[in-house]
Amino acid sequence: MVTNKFTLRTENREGQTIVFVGGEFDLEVATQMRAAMEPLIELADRRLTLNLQDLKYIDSTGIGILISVVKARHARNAPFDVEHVPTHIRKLFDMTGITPFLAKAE
Amino acid sequence: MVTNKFTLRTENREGQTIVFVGGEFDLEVATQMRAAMEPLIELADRRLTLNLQDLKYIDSTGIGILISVVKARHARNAPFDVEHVPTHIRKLFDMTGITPFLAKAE
Amino acid sequence: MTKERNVSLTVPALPEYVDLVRLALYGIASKMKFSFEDIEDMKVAVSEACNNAVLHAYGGEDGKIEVQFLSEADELSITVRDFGRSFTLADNKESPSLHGKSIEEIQSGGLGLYLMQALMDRVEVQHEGGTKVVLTKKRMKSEETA
Amino acid sequence: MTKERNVSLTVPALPEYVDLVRLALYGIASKMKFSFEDIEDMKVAVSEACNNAVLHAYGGEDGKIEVQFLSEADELSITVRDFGRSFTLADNKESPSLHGKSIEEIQSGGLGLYLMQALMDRVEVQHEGGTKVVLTKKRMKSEETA
Ligand SMILES: Nc1ncnc2c1ncn2[C@@H]1O[C@H](COP(=O)(O)OP(=O)(O)O)[C@@H](O)[C@H]1O
Ligand SMILES: Nc1ncnc2c1ncn2[C@@H]1O[C@H](COP(=O)(O)OP(=O)(O)O)[C@@H](O)[C@H]1O
Repeated sequence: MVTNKFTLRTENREGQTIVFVGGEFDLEVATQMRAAMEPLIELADRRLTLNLQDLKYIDSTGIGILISVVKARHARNAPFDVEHVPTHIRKLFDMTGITPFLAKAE
Repeated sequence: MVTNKFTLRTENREGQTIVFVGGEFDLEVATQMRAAMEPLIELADRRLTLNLQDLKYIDSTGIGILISVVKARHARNAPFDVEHVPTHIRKLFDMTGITPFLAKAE
Repeated sequence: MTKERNVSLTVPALPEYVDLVRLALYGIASKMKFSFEDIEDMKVAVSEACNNAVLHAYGGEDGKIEVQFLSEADELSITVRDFGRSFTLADNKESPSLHGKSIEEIQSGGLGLYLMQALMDRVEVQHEGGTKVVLTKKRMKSEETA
Repeated sequence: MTKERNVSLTVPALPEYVDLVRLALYGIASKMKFSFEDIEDMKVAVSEACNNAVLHAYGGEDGKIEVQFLSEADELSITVRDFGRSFTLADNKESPSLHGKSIEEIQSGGLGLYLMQALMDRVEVQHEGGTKVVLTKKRMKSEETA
């Protein structure tokens, strides 16, 4: 039996911060996630990217946090995108309509 | 999330039948397991071996079935042993006292 | 006579208990041989209902969530109940989804009921000494042998 | 004021539902940061109690099993109840374990309560309109940071 514990890891690259979000991104970890994103949102001169390759679960709590990040980065005229979205997570993004706001120029 | 579905696979070698038992060996699968073992118990001229390397869970239901096999093979003067017992399963075998009846001449 | 296939689970209305509801749902839906995709859909819908009970029902006071899983031949019904304050949804509320909105218009929040409706085959909300959400998903014929 | 941390799960008394009880136990015990080994021990003990309710309580009739998980600071108590016929254990019954017995003497069956006792810190059996088994496991100090 394996549950999908939430994991969060940040990697700094040349001009870009990548946040790897894995496991279950739910109400239980919302506070932790908001706290981790807050300082990164302020770094307007760096590209901010969420890598979701290990994300197993998200619901409206997590999507709500993504929307806040989208808006905060937009207000700072700072780049934000999301990469490696698993298929069943992509479906939820499409359903809610958040997808175009997360687009990565590929 | 991953549960440990019961799996059962039989392999025939020169003079030996090996039954691979994996996942959760519990009350739910007792009937299936008894049915699978019944014909093999009768083959008294072949060594009968249970390979438990993929066994994740056993309780007194499973141990009870092992005891029946031990006794049935003994009554037929036929060899029976168990191999590759995971540590936490071995602990239950030791606790109940079944271990010496499952010994493999190694 | 058909045997009763009702499972019920009661947890504290706290964020860290919602994953127990998902675990139980996973166990029951796998047993019924729902597809991976349907199970993921149901997980989200049921969590949305539980999240609402955690966030809105009890106003910070202790409370509990009661979840009933009713397995029928070709569908699973999940009832999520709380015993907190009730609510009425504004009829004239604009759609909570983000479709066709600009980045200035979009807002976080309000997506819960929208997602439940999008992910399940049937959603009923009742108010009787709290909130009762009944979520139903049909199992495709093809899933039976999956 | 401490929040209530009581989880309860009711399932049909059928073999295929016992794994749901293990799933819930796994979720709760992991949350409490019990070690892998302790969780495996508890899984077996709780399943033994449930198996008994499935096999012995209802004599083939429909029935249910009610499991309550009570998490306290340093221990987990699991109560397994059925509402079937009760029983008395013969006092003079020989030990069900196989230790020191010959292959002719050993018998399958009767190991359930023995294992519960061996695997848990405390086992209480009560008879009140059925059977109620309370299984308690203490969490080691060292497990808190594990
Ligand atoms: N169980 C509940 N108890 C009380 N109020 C609720 C409950 N569920 C929903 N509501 C109310 O309905 C509103 C809409 O819910 P929902 O669509 O899930 O979005 P969100 O929870 O993000 O606001 C909530 O903001 C809340 O006011
Ligand atoms: N929940 C129960 N309801 C009725 N009888 C029970 C229950 N639990 C145990 N018993 C009785 O106690 C006996 C001993 O139980 P146990 O030690 O678990 O071994 P086993 O179940 O293998 O016989 C059972 O055989 C049964 O007669």
